[in-house]
Amino acid sequence: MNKKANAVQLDEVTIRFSGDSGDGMQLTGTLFSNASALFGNDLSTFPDYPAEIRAPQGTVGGVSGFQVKFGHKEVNTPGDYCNILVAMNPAALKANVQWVKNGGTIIFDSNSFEPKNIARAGFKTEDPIKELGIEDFNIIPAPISNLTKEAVVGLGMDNKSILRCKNMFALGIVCYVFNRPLSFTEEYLENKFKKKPDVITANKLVLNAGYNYAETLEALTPTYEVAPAEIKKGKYRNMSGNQATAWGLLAASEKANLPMFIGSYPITPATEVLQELAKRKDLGVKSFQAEDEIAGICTSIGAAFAGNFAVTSTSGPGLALKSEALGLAVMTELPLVIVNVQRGGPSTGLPTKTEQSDLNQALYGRNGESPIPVIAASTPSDCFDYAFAAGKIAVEHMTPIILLTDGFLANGSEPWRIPSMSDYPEIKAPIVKEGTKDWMPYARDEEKMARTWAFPGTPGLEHRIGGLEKDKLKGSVSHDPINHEEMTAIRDEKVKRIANHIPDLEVVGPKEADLLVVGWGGTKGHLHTAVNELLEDGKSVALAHFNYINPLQKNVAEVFARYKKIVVCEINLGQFANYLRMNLQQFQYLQYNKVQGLPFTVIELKDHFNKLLEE
Amino acid sequence: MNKKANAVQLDEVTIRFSGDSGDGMQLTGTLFSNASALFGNDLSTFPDYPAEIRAPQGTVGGVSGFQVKFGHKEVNTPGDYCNILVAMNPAALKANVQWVKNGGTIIFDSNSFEPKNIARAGFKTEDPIKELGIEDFNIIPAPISNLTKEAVVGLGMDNKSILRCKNMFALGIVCYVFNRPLSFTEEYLENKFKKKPDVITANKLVLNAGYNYAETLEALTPTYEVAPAEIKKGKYRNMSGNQATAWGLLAASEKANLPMFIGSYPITPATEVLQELAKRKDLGVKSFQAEDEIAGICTSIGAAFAGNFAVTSTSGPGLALKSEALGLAVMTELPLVIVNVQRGGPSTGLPTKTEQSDLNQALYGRNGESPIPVIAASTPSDCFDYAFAAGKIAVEHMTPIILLTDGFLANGSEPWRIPSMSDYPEIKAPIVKEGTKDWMPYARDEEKMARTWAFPGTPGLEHRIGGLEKDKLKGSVSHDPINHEEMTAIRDEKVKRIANHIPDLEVVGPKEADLLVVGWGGTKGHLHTAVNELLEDGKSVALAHFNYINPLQKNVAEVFARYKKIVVCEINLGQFANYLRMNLQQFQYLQYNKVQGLPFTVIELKDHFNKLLEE
Amino acid sequence: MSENQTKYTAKDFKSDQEVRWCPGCGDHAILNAIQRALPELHYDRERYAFISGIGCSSRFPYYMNTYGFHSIHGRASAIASGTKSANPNLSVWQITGDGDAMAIGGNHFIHAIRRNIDINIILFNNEIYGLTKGQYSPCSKFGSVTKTSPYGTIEHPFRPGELIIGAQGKFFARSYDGNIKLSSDIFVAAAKHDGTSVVEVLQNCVIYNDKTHEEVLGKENRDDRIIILEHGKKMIFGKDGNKGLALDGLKLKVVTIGEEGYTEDDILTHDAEEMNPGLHMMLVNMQYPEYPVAFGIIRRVKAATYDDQMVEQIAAVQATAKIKCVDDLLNSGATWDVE
Amino acid sequence: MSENQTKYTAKDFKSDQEVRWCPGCGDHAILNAIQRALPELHYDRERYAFISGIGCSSRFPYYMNTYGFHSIHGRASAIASGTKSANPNLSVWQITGDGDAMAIGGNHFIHAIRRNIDINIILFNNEIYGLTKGQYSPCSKFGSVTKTSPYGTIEHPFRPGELIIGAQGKFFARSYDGNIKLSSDIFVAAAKHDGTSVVEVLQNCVIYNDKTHEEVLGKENRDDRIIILEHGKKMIFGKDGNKGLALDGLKLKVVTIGEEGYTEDDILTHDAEEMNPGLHMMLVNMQYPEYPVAFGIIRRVKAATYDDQMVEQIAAVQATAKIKCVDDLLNSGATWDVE
Ligand SMILES: Cc1ncc(C[n+]2csc(CCOP(=O)(O)OP(=O)(O)O)c2C)c(N)n1
Ligand SMILES: Cc1ncc(C[n+]2csc(CCOP(=O)(O)OP(=O)(O)O)c2C)c(N)n1
Ligand code: SF4
Ligand code: SF4
Ligand SMILES: [Mg+2]
Ligand SMILES: [Mg+2]
Repeated sequence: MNKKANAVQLDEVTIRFSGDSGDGMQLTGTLFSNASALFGNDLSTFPDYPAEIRAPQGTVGGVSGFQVKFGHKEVNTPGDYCNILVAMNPAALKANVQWVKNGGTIIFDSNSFEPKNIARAGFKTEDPIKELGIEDFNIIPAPISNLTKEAVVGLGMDNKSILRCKNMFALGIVCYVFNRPLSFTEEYLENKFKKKPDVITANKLVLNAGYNYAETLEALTPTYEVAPAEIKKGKYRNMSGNQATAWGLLAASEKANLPMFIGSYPITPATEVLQELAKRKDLGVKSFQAEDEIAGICTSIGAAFAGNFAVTSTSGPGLALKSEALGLAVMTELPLVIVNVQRGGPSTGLPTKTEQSDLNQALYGRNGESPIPVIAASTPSDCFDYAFAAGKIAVEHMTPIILLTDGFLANGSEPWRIPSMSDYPEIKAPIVKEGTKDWMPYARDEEKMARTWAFPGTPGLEHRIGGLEKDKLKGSVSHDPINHEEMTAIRDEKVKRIANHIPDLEVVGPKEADLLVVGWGGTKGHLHTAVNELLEDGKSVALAHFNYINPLQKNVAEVFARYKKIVVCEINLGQFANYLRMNLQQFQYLQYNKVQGLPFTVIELKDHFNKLLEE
Repeated sequence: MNKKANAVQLDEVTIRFSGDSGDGMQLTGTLFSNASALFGNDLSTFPDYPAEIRAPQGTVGGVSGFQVKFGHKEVNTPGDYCNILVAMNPAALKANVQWVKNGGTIIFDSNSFEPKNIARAGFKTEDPIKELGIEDFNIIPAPISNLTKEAVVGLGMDNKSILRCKNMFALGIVCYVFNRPLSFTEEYLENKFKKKPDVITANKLVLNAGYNYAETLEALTPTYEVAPAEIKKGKYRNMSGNQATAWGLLAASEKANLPMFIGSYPITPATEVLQELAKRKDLGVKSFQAEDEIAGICTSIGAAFAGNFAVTSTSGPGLALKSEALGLAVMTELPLVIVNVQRGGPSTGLPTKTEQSDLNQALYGRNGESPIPVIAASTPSDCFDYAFAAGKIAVEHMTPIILLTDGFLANGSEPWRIPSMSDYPEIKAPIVKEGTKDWMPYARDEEKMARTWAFPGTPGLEHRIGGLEKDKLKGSVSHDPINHEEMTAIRDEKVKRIANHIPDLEVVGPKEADLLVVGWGGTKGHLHTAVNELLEDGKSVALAHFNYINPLQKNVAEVFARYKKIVVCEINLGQFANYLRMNLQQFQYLQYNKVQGLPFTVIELKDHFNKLLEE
Repeated sequence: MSENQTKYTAKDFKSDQEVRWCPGCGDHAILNAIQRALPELHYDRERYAFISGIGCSSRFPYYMNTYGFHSIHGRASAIASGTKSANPNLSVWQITGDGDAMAIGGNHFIHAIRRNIDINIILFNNEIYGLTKGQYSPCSKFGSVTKTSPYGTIEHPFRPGELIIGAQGKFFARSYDGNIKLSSDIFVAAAKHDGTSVVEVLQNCVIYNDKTHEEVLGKENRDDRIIILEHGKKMIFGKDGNKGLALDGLKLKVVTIGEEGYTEDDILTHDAEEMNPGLHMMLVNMQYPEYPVAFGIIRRVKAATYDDQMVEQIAAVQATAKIKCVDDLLNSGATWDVE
Repeated sequence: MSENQTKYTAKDFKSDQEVRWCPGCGDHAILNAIQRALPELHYDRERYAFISGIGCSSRFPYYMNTYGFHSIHGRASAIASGTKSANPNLSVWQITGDGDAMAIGGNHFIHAIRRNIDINIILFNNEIYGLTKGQYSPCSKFGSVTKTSPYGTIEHPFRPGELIIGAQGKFFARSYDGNIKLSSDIFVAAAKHDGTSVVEVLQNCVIYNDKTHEEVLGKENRDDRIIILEHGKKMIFGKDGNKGLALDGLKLKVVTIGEEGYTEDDILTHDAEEMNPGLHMMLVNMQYPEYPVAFGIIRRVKAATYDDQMVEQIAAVQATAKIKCVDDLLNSGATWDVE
């Protein structure tokens, strides 16, 4: 691949691929991202699926998008607005034009811009560009469909199969523009369609046709170059949030030396966690697709009782259904990881959109005084680490724990430096050994207050557990008033003590400043980017991003005290802010909230923080 | 009945009847209470059932108790400790001795105090009185079993039937001591056993035998008299919390002019709400015993959709199961009353004991931003008024609403002055009329922000609702980001606006004071009594008791500001205190909590408040 | 229910919402079949309530110009039961998928059937979770490779008809998406039946489980692999109309008329109204290749319905009740006066 | 499962907890029957796990000196499924009531049965909710007057055996509390059967539903009103051992041997192992007075179990898998090096 002389150097670029659900945009985006990663860029991606049901072809409701931002510096978000939009039809243009930077580049399949499709997309005139008022953008019509057909003339393919290759043409164009070698994509095609050599040939032809077309096209010159990022040496792979969650749990199961059991029921956007684990029979995973979410958690509780590393995964409505059984896990003090991938609520809400509104439910959604630790992942790849951490806490502290991620993390992806499992700590399950004398099911260690775990099958440790209040030592049923009060306090204290086993809260930016931005979970990329940019502008601002929610880290009050203003930013109406109010009542909390089923944009964050700094 | 000359006048007395589950102590207590009410005393009662399963006869686990406090002043609690304990066997003595006032009177069936029973009750020696160290109490052994047998000699009854009358002997004794006429009880027996004249005869004989026995017994003289209370004129009846709740809902249904539907599943201590309503076919109630709690609420949602006044009732674990469907009610904005009778948690917990620990769940136990109004009843009889209020809010504001009561209220009872339904306000359901032009399902009135209600069956109003986010006017599915943000705000604001339609918070005691006692729900009787007694002692204290929780009443901040210290008292770990912290962060809240499955005692409250006043 | 003049066409039941199923999805045909059936029923349009759970199929109510409720996953049977009890005058239809009805919704489903509440349940069986993009359902064939069973399922599938009869089902019929006429006739019969009627419609999900019913329903062989049962008619099927079902001891046997000495007299006559479920159970369980798969109304027996009895019981109590309003209630039983 | 020497007596399975059922409750006898059955089974005691939901019956695990889990209402089937999958080496028993299994727990119950996971479900059927003090259950007889049905129920009850077979049940047996020998024999057979076995035990609740089974089980008439089926034996019953079940077309008929020309040859022989559920369905549905009520093992057929297949599938995949540990996994597929 010849390096072009006139390539313009850029720090970072955001591209959005969009087309009909059937147009293969997710694949196009993924392949381009992988090629960029291989090239050495840092990047972050986010797919934007249509809402649950496939709408008829060519309508706005059926548009599927994939956004990737790549750069030669650290990239923490998939980008607010894109520099380049690829639109395979009028509906894709219509649905996505709002996400193009002013004056950005729009490449579209001009063959698909014919009256029928234009009307289907809901345009009122025959000239979408004019109707949208984007004539002064860098508009690049490309006859993608026709050139795709031409590229494969003579292969004897039917029309439908040919049009399925269109996405490779688009990919070819973009690869040219950003100077990406085609070799990676060609390899992928060869692997994927091993058994269908015709398909390989056709796709390769189209890919190269796109590349060559771009080369000959004046409007696209100059080409751009985003130099490789200075990222840490090592072996990398792409990781999405759900995959990272599943694998992090596997890592915990391995380090705990316990077989893994997952009882779960499919639900958007959490399903892939189950799917990833169902694939892992090679690692001995027992995946149990239950009849509903209640059975999902209950089979897991049964498995935890039997001595497995037990997991259940779901999203908001499913977590609601698990409420009652969560209480049983609290009472029986069995280790259990509950993964909740948040989506837009209430009720069915916006199932394919992201939100952070299940925090209250995770903290309080159970009858009685029923404390459960809650932690949250904050980037697609750190889902691995927090899933691991959740597993470690569950097993070592003998408790159910809720891990919160969200739709944005779950479906987003980024390059991830592959760690070695030897870098991760052991997980020590408090298993009772055969022959232990005078063992009592509810006796506990002084430090963590965790009870011990006796596996059915172990001679001499026969015992009974259950959902009724327990005697504080024997674990038998107790209706004694004082015992109940003590057990209530013990369950509470046990969760609080986890604070002794987690790292301190760290701050990005100066130790003291005018404004402390506070966030938790999946907003980290955006908050981080916004704060970094403000810091570059010389503003007095810092970021405290939370992964540990219940219990809070021990140094939080000390950190908060060092800043003049605190603003808590969340994709909900202020659930974490309220949680802070009741835990650290001494501070004043400003709020910045957004509930649109979308992540923050860096732009709106910076605007808001600047305003706060000026006030 | 001759008034005895040497009767001692008392302000108030607490009696506890206790015996084996089969000994009929609940009936004995109820009959004595009714006789006292008829006599004109104010009173309050509370049964203390054994935990779920009947234990073997004669064991402590199987003891059933019934406490009643009656007085010639206002009586707000069933009393902390009793003046008189009636114990039908050694186990009853053992289980209840802790509740007898120092030096109080203990009447027991001396025939049952024989070695086998004493051992069964878990005494280590053969002398329970000595073993318990209560020799200096007023101990009155009465040969109840033998005298019962003698009383019915010649009636040809078998032993088992005879011993079933024992409780009437005990009742006879107590009626003598407190100068209660037997006529009321005799009437009751005549009605109850209409078809079994033998049973009537036997019971009456034993009742009178007990009365006469007491008369001849030296230890019991002098007898006591608790003069009638000065209570408001009118017609009275006894009301338990669950019955009052059920009837209050009926009242709301009548005032709303809507047929009543209850979908529910039995669960302690809420079952009687369903049972009471199942009886009311005369009032047209459709009671649907569902297969589980989820079906309980879902049938109710279906009924609300169809235009009925819909109700579902449950306790903590059941509320947990209803979480997901609650969100559907929020999203569809259908009126629905959810009654939650709290019990000890977490999980199955202490099912027969009282607690206030479902507040968090009621407020937050759902996915997404899912606001639901929450109100709480505070005495057995005001369950009627708050059930009515819940129904009014649900229907007029088109919202699900949670009414919290608890085991203490549910099973407790007190005399209630029967109101006339004409004293209650109309409930105006925002029903759309046939022929309404351009009706839109999610258009709403400006003031309350309630949408309107179109009943299936009405021509021209065909429409579709559901759990996906709704267009803010048409109610059709909308994935629009801004619409979602607006709807989230609307649902939130709609609940907040209820504050414009509820009465202000009132305070018992001075307008300004050193200490404001804050409570909510079922603790009112105890808090009220404690504060009143402190006021009588000249202490600077007041009580603000909450029935309206979400939203808070509008004058709360103004009230709180007038007191130097605020202490929030709850039967949980501080859920309401935390709720106040996040809503009214400007005040400092002390907490007083108890989690023993038991109500507060007035004594411990007064002690604690005195300490706070001295600090 | 009272009946009116026919006055509708299928079009009157189409809502203004864009139909959002995949092109080629079997759901389209089932929608057509219902919209064709309703005008046969003479109810006023406003008396219909379509209630669904969650799933591709459950989007159905949006496309009907009637009252509708797209509820939550698995709960449609309970919601529909509430709606029908609250207003027995409505014609209540539950639309549900194999996952919605038989996975998460299994309990409400069998209890609605047991209670025999007068709702019509249309079960779209594509043997897959469509909406969540292709996980196996409790009806997926043993060994199915899906996103959650990459090595094949290890679960025995439910046969809906069998479970329904086991739950005391009084009306069970089977149709398939491709046969709009059959479906629509069955829907009419289901609506006319008093009590819970369940219609299983074999439906093709072109995206995640394409051709799962093909072996039986493929045009080529369909006639020899299915039998459409009609009450009172002989159980005859086959391209040439010469195959039939006969009894062999306690089992069913496929015979060819004119072969091995079998005549038409040996062929069983379908009695959908037989209370004893034994034969109906065998019919719903017939599986290819041993048997043809049975379609049509397999079971339709009369029994008291929940909603009728609820109405009757209330009426009976009210006829002699002393308590007529809440004031009466409050003043009933043991009361006393304080003066 | 591997087997050991017999080494236990019933006493070894008694825990130190005081048994807290009402005097006279049928649960006591069932507890005895299980404690008598286990020593026949040769498993080490620590391999037993008794898992229950909530109800009077569900207190059971406390009284067993084995591993036990008294869980939450209705969820025992799911918890037991998880326990068995997690450790297939355990002997897992679910104890449940008619409400626990068939009301709130109905869905998990039918799905456990469908999956044929190797657990033994003992269903205590007293046709009432005992623990909550007497509301009707899904098994209460039509018209039952209970605390929530003061005017009689209007619901058709489930017949557990019918629902179980409808859910693909492979093992179903019926016993009654009074017959400790029969119960205990059946429990042994249930434990030995691979796959879900359900044993319905008719149980008397002396307090809230006394004598609900009396019409059939009352000592006076019992012999003429019940039939105890044994695999391979003639279906004969009655005080005088001269009544039997014969076939009448597709239905069962009670006949007297020696009357109306019936001889012993006409009497059916019980085949519990017949895969086709038709006859088993008729047997479980027999109701007095038309028929005697069937007891014993009515159905016991072999089929692949969920837990075995889970183990096998994992073993098969692992035999050829390239990924042996998490490090392998992390480094599998598309990766690249940054230098
Ligand atoms: C409580 C809950 N759990 C899970 C889901 C996710 N979910 C939606 S539809 C569905 C299954 C759909 O399958 P089916 O009922 O067969 O309908 P189909 O899409 O095949 O028509 C699932 C698992 C949900 N919406 N809610
Ligand atoms: C979630 C939940 N709902 C309701 C209850 C109340 N409850 C406990 S046991 C029971 C029914 C018991 O009936 P059954 O299962 O037949 O057992 P039995 O007591 O008759 O042995 C009910 C409704 C509960 N404990 N938890
Ligand atoms: S995914 Fe399948 S079931 Fe769903 S609309 Fe598409 S074809 Fe139909
Ligand atoms: S209430 Fe009934 S089922 Fe429960 S222990 Fe007593 S007799 Fe047995
Ligand atoms: Mg499906
Ligand atoms: Mg029962």
